[in-house]
Amino acid sequence: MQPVATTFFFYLLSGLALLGGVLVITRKNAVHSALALILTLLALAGLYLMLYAPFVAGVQIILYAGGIMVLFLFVIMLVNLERSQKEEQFNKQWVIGTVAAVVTGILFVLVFVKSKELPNLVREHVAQLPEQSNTQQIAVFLYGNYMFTFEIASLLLLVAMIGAVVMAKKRI
Amino acid sequence: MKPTTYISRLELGEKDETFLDSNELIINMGPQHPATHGVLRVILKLDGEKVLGTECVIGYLHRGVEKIAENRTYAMFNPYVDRMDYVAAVSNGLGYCEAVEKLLNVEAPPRANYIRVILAELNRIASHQLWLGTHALDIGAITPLFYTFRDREEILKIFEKYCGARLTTHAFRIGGCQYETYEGFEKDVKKFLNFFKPKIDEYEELLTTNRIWVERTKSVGVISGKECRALGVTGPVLRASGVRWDIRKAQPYAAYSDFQFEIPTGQNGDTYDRYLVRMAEMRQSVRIIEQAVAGIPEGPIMAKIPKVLKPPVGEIYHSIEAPKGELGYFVVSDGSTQPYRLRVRPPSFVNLQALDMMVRGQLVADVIAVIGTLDIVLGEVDR
Amino acid sequence: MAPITTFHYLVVAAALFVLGVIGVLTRRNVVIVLMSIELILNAVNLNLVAFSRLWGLQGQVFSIFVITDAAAEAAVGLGILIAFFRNKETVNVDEVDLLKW
Amino acid sequence: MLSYITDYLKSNTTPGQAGNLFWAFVYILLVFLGLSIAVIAMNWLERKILAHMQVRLGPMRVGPHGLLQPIADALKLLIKEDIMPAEADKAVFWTAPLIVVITAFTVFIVVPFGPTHAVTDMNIGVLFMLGVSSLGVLGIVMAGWASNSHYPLIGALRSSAQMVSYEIAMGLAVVAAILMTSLNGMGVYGIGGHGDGTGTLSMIGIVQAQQAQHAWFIFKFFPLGLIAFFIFAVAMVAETNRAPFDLPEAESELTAGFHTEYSGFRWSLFFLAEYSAMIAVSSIAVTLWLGGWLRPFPNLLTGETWDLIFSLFPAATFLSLALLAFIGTIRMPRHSYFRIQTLGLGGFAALLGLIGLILLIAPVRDRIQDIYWFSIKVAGFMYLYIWYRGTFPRYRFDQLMRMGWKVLLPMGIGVLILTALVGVL
Repeated sequence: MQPVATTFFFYLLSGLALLGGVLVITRKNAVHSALALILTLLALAGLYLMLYAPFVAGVQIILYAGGIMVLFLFVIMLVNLERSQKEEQFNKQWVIGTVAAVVTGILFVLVFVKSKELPNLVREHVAQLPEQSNTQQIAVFLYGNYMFTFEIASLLLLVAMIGAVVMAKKRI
Repeated sequence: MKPTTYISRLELGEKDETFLDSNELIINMGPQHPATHGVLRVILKLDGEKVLGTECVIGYLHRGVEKIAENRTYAMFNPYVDRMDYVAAVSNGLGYCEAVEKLLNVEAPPRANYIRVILAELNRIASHQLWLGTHALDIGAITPLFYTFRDREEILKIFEKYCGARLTTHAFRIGGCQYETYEGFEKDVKKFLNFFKPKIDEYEELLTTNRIWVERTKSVGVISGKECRALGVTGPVLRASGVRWDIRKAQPYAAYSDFQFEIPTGQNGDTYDRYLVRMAEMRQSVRIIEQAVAGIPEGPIMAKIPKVLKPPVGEIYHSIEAPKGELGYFVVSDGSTQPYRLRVRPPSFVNLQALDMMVRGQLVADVIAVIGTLDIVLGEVDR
Repeated sequence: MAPITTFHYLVVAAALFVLGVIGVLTRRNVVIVLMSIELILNAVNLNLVAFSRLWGLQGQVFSIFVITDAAAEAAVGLGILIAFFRNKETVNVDEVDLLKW
Repeated sequence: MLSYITDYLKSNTTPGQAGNLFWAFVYILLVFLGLSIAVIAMNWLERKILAHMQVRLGPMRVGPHGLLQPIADALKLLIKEDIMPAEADKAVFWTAPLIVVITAFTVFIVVPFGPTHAVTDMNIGVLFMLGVSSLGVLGIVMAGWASNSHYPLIGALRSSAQMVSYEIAMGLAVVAAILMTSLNGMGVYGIGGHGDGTGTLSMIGIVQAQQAQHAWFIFKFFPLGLIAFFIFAVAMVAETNRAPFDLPEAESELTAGFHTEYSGFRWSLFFLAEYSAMIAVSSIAVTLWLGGWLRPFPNLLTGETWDLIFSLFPAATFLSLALLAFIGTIRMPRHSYFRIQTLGLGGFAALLGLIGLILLIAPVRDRIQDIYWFSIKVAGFMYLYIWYRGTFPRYRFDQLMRMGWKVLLPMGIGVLILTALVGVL
């Protein structure tokens, strides 16, 4: 299946993603920030679909938007943030921080532009990506080449789970 | 004048430092709420879903029944008592009539007493049916409500045929009954009993072994017999806690001494036991009515009492076993045609006091179950 | 309009990354700082997936690991946040200046 | 242009796969329309069936046997005053119902009503459905939070905790079913034609695997398929917040849960979303375990005659419904009060009969058959939903969590491991 109107959807989705990103870091209310982040995540899922990565897009939706963000919203509702809304939102070094971040971004773009691979990036040298069996291929990678990494990741999740329970529980 | 807002003592209380403060919610359940059976307002202090404390705010249905009594003659006040526990109006009337009869030192004739027993027990069944339907509805089973209302209709039809009213019946008069039983009364009652006996099994089939029902009611709202006695809780709530106390047996009134019946009791004092006790009580009521219909004597239905009631100076306390518990009337007479003071001991009001003890530390959903199982009627709580 | 190439995706990813870094460096609210970290991780993911378009599926596989990591990070971070809030009644990062309290 | 439209009819893929935008839009519109009608019909049926379970009649006044009641309700909801609490978070309050409704409808993109009757066939079909339907919880949380009131907030917290917990058990059951697409009990069996032993996540692929393996997955590796189906069937009721898991909107506890503060049109969006979510999860269950669009015994009872007999079912259903409506018309009281009602019911009978007759035409018959079998299976689930509501009391929150985490989750893991073992051995 060939994606249609690629240019339009790319600009739409990346615009939404960036808009969401800006809202995340500027909103006073944490719930609004979280909702903006969800917008970004969904837009990114759309971009993944356009990049022939349907499985990653699905995981993005089900895990990020459906799981992690619900956790965020849950915690925001649990801790009462009304007081923090009235306080100063940005710390004292916000000018330096912003400048440093922007400089990093410019550096990145410069690296892309100056690199010898740029013609490659622009010319769209496309690898043979099996679109119809994307999930199957990823599965083969996950349970083949990256078996050990996969196990480590599951261990990491276990550790994180125990850690979260230990820290969030009132009394153990 | 500035309207004053009610501040609950729960809001004034010290904050518990061990909890996240945001976890503590004060929520108002009622006075407009689907599960508070009228206009009860319960202020709940919650930690997440757990109940830390409750406070009942009552009085939204207060009509000053006791004060009204002081300005009415004894006979005129009789219909007012029906408006207290409006789902068990017959029992209310029975208690009042007997109290005044005691004060006057007259006794209702045996036939009147039998009619009284039949109607009062029918009313007990009706009241329990209403309780079952609404209780199940609160816990989330919506179907039993319609079944019980279908069957309760038959009782109300008998009431209507007997005295012309379905709910606030005003069935009895001081000194006996005003109406002789209508043609075919016994037949109607017998027909109802035969119709109703399998229906109890139907209700039980829906609920008694239903796993969700059992899980929702077992060890919910536990109260021990000792605590019941300390609070003055009576009726099925007390009996479910294992205390064998039923005024029909302990101090028989009307014609109850003539009948064979048992007092169903529970052991655990939880919501499930209260459910079982009330179901058993319905069966016992059927038994009593059967005996009463079979042995109803002939004779007058009204004792000889003066046209104008002027009880001698004195005071009397008389209580009966209403469907919800001990319903008592304390009447003080100064020798005039009107009571000097009349005080009602409403079972719902007293039983409601147990709510806080029963739900503390349990979940919000249990508050609903416990309010249902206490079987309160706000008309009686507020009077 | 010019056709969309991998370069475009990289620029979007860089912009998202910068937004995330700004959020981490300037905001005081821990929740929003955590969300900014999620932004950064997402920017990385976009990069990985965009490159996987050029050089094969490994990028997508790696991005799945990044998502797993983000889940673990969010769980632990929010756990710390709740513990912190319970003790200090605040969610501001610049008030976390003691190792023990 | 015309060839662009007509060419698709000869292809045998879904419009999404064929890349045909026109037909994709047509299919989306059809699905949307069909779903709206299904929700309206479901509204009427639920009230009628529940009423008859509860010894009453249900709606009888608006139209013959209350047939027009849902339309009257919809009109009422549309013209009601739209109330927004003063302290509510306006933007979030406004978007929450939209999110709920959009997610509930979006999942139908991949639902296969037939081998070609789907908007598109995605490589990640099931994952997409689960993912998008899990986004609905965001709308619920937003609604509860934005109302700025205690009951909705508790309802939203309950709902999100419940949906997140049951999603895990649900996911495990789904994985067990997906595992079956690659296993045939006698070693590894590749469905995608890759020969590498992989299964498929695509909704159409799953149904085709059931056809190829000559068994609905509910009967596969008996009783493993059945247990997985059972887990899903329980979890899906919890996922859609229906009785006996309707705690987030437990009327007797939280008045109406997360949509307490909503009224009018916005409320009706929640209502719409609830019912279409019910249909969505039922379609997942049908696709994964009950053979999707496959007619009964597709491999056993083959041949021209059986094909003909099974393809006559849709017409027969509609004709018998028409007959029922016709009998109802005849039995209507002969009184001038009832004249319009009688006419209306007669007209309805005629409409049903007409649909039945259209379904008798051979080309239509063959195309509709798949959709019919799919819908009948989904309708069975819808009846179960109503039945549950009429029979069960409501669970308490801790019992709900215990059920999700301590019963369904271990069962799901067990089924998954056993399926893998049985499949490989």
